Amino acid sequence: MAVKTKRAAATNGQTDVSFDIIETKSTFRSYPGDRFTHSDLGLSVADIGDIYRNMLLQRRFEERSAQMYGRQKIGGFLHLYIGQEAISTGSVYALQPGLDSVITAYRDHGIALAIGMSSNECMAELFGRVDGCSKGKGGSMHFFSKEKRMFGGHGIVGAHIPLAAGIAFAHKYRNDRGVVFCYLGDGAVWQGSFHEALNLASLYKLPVVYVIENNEYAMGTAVDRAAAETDLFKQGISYAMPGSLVDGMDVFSVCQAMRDHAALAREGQPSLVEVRTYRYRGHSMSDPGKYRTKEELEQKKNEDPILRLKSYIIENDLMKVEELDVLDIEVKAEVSASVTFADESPLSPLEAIYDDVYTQTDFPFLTK
Amino acid sequence: MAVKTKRAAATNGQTDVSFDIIETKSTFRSYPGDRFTHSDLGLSVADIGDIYRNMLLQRRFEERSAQMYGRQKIGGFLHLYIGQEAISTGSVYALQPGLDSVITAYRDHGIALAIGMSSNECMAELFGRVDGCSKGKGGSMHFFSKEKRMFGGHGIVGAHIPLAAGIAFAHKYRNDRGVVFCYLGDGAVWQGSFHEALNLASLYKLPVVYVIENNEYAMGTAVDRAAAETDLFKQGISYAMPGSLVDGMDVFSVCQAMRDHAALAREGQPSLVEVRTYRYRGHSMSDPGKYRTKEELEQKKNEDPILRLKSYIIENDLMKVEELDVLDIEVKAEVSASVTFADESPLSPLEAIYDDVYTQTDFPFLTK
Amino acid sequence: MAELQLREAIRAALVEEMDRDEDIFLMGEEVAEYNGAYKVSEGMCDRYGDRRVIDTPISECGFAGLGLGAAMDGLRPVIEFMTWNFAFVAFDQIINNAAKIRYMSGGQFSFPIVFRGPNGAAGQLAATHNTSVESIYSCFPGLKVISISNPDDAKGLLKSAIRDNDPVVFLESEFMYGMRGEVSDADDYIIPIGKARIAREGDAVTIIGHNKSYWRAMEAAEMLTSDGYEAEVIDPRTIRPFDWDTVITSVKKTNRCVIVDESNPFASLSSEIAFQIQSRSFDDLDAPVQRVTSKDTPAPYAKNLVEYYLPSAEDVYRACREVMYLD
Amino acid sequence: MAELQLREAIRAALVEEMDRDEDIFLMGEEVAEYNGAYKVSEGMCDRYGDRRVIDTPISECGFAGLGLGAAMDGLRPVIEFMTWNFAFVAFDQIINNAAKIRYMSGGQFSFPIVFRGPNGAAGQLAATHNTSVESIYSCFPGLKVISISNPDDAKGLLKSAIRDNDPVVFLESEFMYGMRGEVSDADDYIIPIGKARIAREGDAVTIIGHNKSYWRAMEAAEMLTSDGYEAEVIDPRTIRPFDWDTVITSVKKTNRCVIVDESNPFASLSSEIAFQIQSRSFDDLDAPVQRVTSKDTPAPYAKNLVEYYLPSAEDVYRACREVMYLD
Ligand SMILES: Cc1ncc(C[n+]2csc(CCOP(=O)(O)OP(=O)(O)O)c2C)c(N)n1
Ligand SMILES: Cc1ncc(C[n+]2csc(CCOP(=O)(O)OP(=O)(O)O)c2C)c(N)n1
Ligand SMILES: [Mg+2]
Ligand SMILES: [Mg+2]
Repeated sequence: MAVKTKRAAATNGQTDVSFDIIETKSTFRSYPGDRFTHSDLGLSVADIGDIYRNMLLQRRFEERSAQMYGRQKIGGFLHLYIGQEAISTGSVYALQPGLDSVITAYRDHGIALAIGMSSNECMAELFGRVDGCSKGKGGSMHFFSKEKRMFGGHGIVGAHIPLAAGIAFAHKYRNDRGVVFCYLGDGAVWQGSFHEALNLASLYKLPVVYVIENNEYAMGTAVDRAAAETDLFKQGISYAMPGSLVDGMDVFSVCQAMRDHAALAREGQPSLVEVRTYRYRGHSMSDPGKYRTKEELEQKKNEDPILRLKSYIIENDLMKVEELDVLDIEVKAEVSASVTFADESPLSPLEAIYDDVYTQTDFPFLTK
Repeated sequence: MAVKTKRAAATNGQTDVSFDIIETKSTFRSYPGDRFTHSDLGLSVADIGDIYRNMLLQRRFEERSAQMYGRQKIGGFLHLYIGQEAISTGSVYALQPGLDSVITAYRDHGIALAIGMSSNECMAELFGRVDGCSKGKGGSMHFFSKEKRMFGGHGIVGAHIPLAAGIAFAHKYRNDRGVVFCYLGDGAVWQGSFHEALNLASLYKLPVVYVIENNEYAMGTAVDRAAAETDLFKQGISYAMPGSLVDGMDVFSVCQAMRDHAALAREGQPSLVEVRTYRYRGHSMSDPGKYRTKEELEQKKNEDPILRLKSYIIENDLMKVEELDVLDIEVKAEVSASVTFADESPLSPLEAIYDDVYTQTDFPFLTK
Repeated sequence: MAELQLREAIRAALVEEMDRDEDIFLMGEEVAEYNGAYKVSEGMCDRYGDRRVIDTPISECGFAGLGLGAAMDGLRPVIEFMTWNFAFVAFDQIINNAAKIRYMSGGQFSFPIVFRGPNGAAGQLAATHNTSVESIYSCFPGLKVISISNPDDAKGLLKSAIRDNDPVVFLESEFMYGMRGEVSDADDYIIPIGKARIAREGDAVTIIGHNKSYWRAMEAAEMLTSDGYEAEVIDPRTIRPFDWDTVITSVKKTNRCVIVDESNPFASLSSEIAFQIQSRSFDDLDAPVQRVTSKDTPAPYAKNLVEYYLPSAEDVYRACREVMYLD
Repeated sequence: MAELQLREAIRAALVEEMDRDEDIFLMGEEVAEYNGAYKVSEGMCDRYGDRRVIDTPISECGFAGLGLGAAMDGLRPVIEFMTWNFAFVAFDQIINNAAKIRYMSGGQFSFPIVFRGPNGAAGQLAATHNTSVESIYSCFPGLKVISISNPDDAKGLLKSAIRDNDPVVFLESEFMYGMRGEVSDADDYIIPIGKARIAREGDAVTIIGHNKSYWRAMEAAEMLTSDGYEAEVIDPRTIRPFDWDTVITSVKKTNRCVIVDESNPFASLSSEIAFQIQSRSFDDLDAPVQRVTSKDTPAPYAKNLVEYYLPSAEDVYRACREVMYLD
């Protein structure tokens, strides 16, 4: 960032005095929508099918879990990702499966399914069953998969941001060239943990990309009611971190941006990406959403990342409508099967309450 | 801050694609040393004498307390402010006594004496006596004066930064046009509380000026070993806060800058000031200071704010050397008297341990 | 007497006090435009405007500290934590600033502030969203801690807490916000801090329970009645300072005591009560003091495990029979 | 046996473990170039370089969380807090992440991490710099808590803590860093977590004390010897899990117990020990369990008040005589 100094005149109470003016300039990248084609990204038609299917899977999985929540098969909070699927899928397409790591907040179904966790283990978790990805101990907010390097699912806003720096630290320490994508909400930027973690990541040159999923609201609080500076990508300036602004309704834009940022991270340069997106549902199941207008919601629905990709596929003659319909049917079947699977998965035995607290298996718990 | 967008070409793995470039510009003020004269600031010769005397009082008070620490009259930590006196005195000259408020960290003797707390109550506090400004309950790190609107003296790094926002909130709530100066070290910037408080201050338009006393080190850690971005004034960008960089070895520069920022605050615009200074002593009494070279220290001593003001006074024929010597004698006498006062002040009775925990006077403490 | 929901009783206390004293303001996440995550503050932003009912970003450390600064300078903030689980990011502010600055300033500055919000179990929300914090905050001299179990106490005690000149940790409950109960409509209804309530008299066993656990205590007492025994049930209401006299007097009568507390057991309120009872009425005890707490594990998500995790009325009943040597 | 300072014993444990296992690293404020605020890590940066001995900014929440993330992915961090007082800004990381994520992930991720640093009173530093945290962290299932009183235990237990696959809160003492003591030079000297040490046998009274309080317990025992009584002194060493068997066996022999703990009294370790003793050996107690703690106030600055604030050997001695019905 360049610093220029020049003389300026100003007035104070007493007399004319002059201070200098320091000008600083920062540059960021913007990845707008409709800019990148699949061939720009080197994606094959098969890839496009996968991407479409993956986004659809998240959508249908969540629609179904909302239904199951209504039937009280699922308890606690259920935060739906619907509308944001281009981010999970687009970014997962930019990482190296098995090597790279992801971590997110409580709105975690999308990332989990994108990174390859099965609908079965995810739905069983929502049902609180032993076959759940967290054995029914975590629920909706706490999906984990060590195998997929999905480090959770975290319910305390901002608390996972330093963890991401630590996972990146481990990648660097082992020198395995892996990188971490850490997703967080626009609301999480205002936790102190964000500030501390980003400074540490930059100071230690950790291979991490922080991705702010700016869906315009934190519960009922619009970004401009929480953020003194609403261009969240500018937060990077405080940490000498490169930053980008991305259209989160276009899966190609997300994918391109995340590839570029993953490459930076692999070279030891952490960075910050603000992805502008929208959540179509309430914050959680109990939110009536009075803080926004119907018009706003309807307008945003026109940008639906799945419909948008569908139009792109059709317009560019990549696949036929019937082929897409087949995918839809497949996905629905997969989700239905996951409901059956979850429903048939056993409850944990009660003594299992004492498992998984410690690795030590004979830990002496207090019993009274 | 202006945002410009332009098209740029870039290369990724597959093919040429283009993202846009967003350029942002920020401007800050710089208040260099030797720029402002006392008449620029509208200061009379009497004012200059006061300013000189005040800085000298801090210096001599601390030299004497270091001595008393050696004689074990003072316990705990003792963090000396020596070298930074232009900040306390210069900024206090920019505020309205009785209306405006100050709050700082544990290196608090300077601000306390600058704002008009007596040497007696300060020395007695160091001695742990009933006549201490905190009745001997706080010690060196915890000087308080409700009367002077000095809100402490705080030992947990960063913890007072949100308090300052709250005091400013109270000024605004009461609409009394008072402002708060909140001093913090370069090391405190990396506490999450800084980030949260500055965003809140800016969001609510609170009348507060955050003053980073950048003395180059946090204990043994140089700024560039703690801060990914070492221009600390740029932190303001994240909070849409105006910022300035000030030469903290020139009391006039500090005073001018703080007047300008106090004026901003009084109009409801919080801001951030980075003052570059230096601490001549160790972090606390036990610090051998191996992290810096003798040369660095010597060089910095040439910038001594008190000597600098002295030269200015002499060069500009404002006062005679003899007049300054009289001040020196007065100040020494005042400090000596404070030692006698402190030494003669009684110890607290042991039962006083239960006082001041609660306002409620009959609070039932556990006794076993 | 009016029948109010717990949330309405809390709101009534807030409104009465804010009407009375212009220095009181309410601040927290979603308290204003959203009308409160749990609708405690419904309508209050309309009534007082955004000067006195203030939404915050998700910056608990920041706004807890802001409230403390405002209190230091004489305002009377009520800070809502959406739940007490989220206050751990503000822990330093509460422990090192709220509880200690008055002392360190030699009594110059005080903190007429209330931190309030729901505490403890809230169902299938898993480990990070189910912590009971009463024991932790009660450790710290400088704080007062109140935990309420019904609308009447909620109103009377919150009004006291707001008027108190010391920092108060005020613990509510997600599960109980919708619970209805009679609330005194006496003018300016105040319940003093530090006084337990004997909810039910009896001589067979003393059961102590606060917040949700109070209801488990009452249910167990009912079960004992069917067995022909009358339990004395005490709701401490204030955790710090604790009303030892009421408890000790009761134990001297019943000679046995069961404590119900949703906290994890180790070094918790129940430990302290047991310490005090054995210390103050050693010769009166016919059986060891017993406790019924949550399991000594984090809270699980699965429904069956959550039910097993929490103290049940059955558990309390069994513990009572045990200290009564009935089984 | 070599005579080492406590800080040297801790360093020896760190060095032996870091030599053995490349996955271990040390991180904290001033641990590297400055050689440690209290010189515990002196020379370690020279030995291991800044890849493994890492200075941090004053960002406890950030670097505690960074350590936890690294531990989740298999590294074995040792995180130094300059003192435990400063860990309150990282409280959420320790409580909600270290203690609970393993559980919430169904056991997939574990946290082989040690958080260490000095705890409790450190002289005239006033209220914010003198907090004893053992009771607070011990509340939370998912954590282990160790508090050491001498160089030998420091070495043996820190080595165990570093090898343990669960998160350990390891509590040292500013006041004791310079204290010398014999340290076993057995190859790979390990003391198991969860085992108390009977420091002195006796039948007159059981005195329990850890960290600095252990020394007050020993001094009081000496005073009792002059009176012709032999106290049994137990250093629990591990606070969570606590070695109840050793304590209960002792109390069954002595029939009385005094606990010394520098913490504030309410809902503290001493409360829990009293609960357990009355629960497990009710009929063996000849007197109420007594405790000697810091006063129920914040810590003052003035020297005379600090001395009055902390538990003294005299206080312990008097409490022993009281439970022995000698006065
Ligand atoms: C520390 C903390 N404070 C408050 C909450 C309650 N809470 C849960 S989600 C949420 C909003 C978060 O918004 P954002 O970060 O934008 O994520 P989004 O829900 O939009 O995905 C809040 C306030 C919490 N879980 N943790
Ligand atoms: C939260 C917290 N962490 C660590 C410390 C220990 N500590 C006291 S002062 C200090 C250095 C602060 O440096 P800086 O903010 O630059 O202020 P300066 O000492 O230079 O005035 C540290 C690490 C503390 N008091 N609080
Ligand atoms: Mg959001
Ligand atoms: Mg500094």
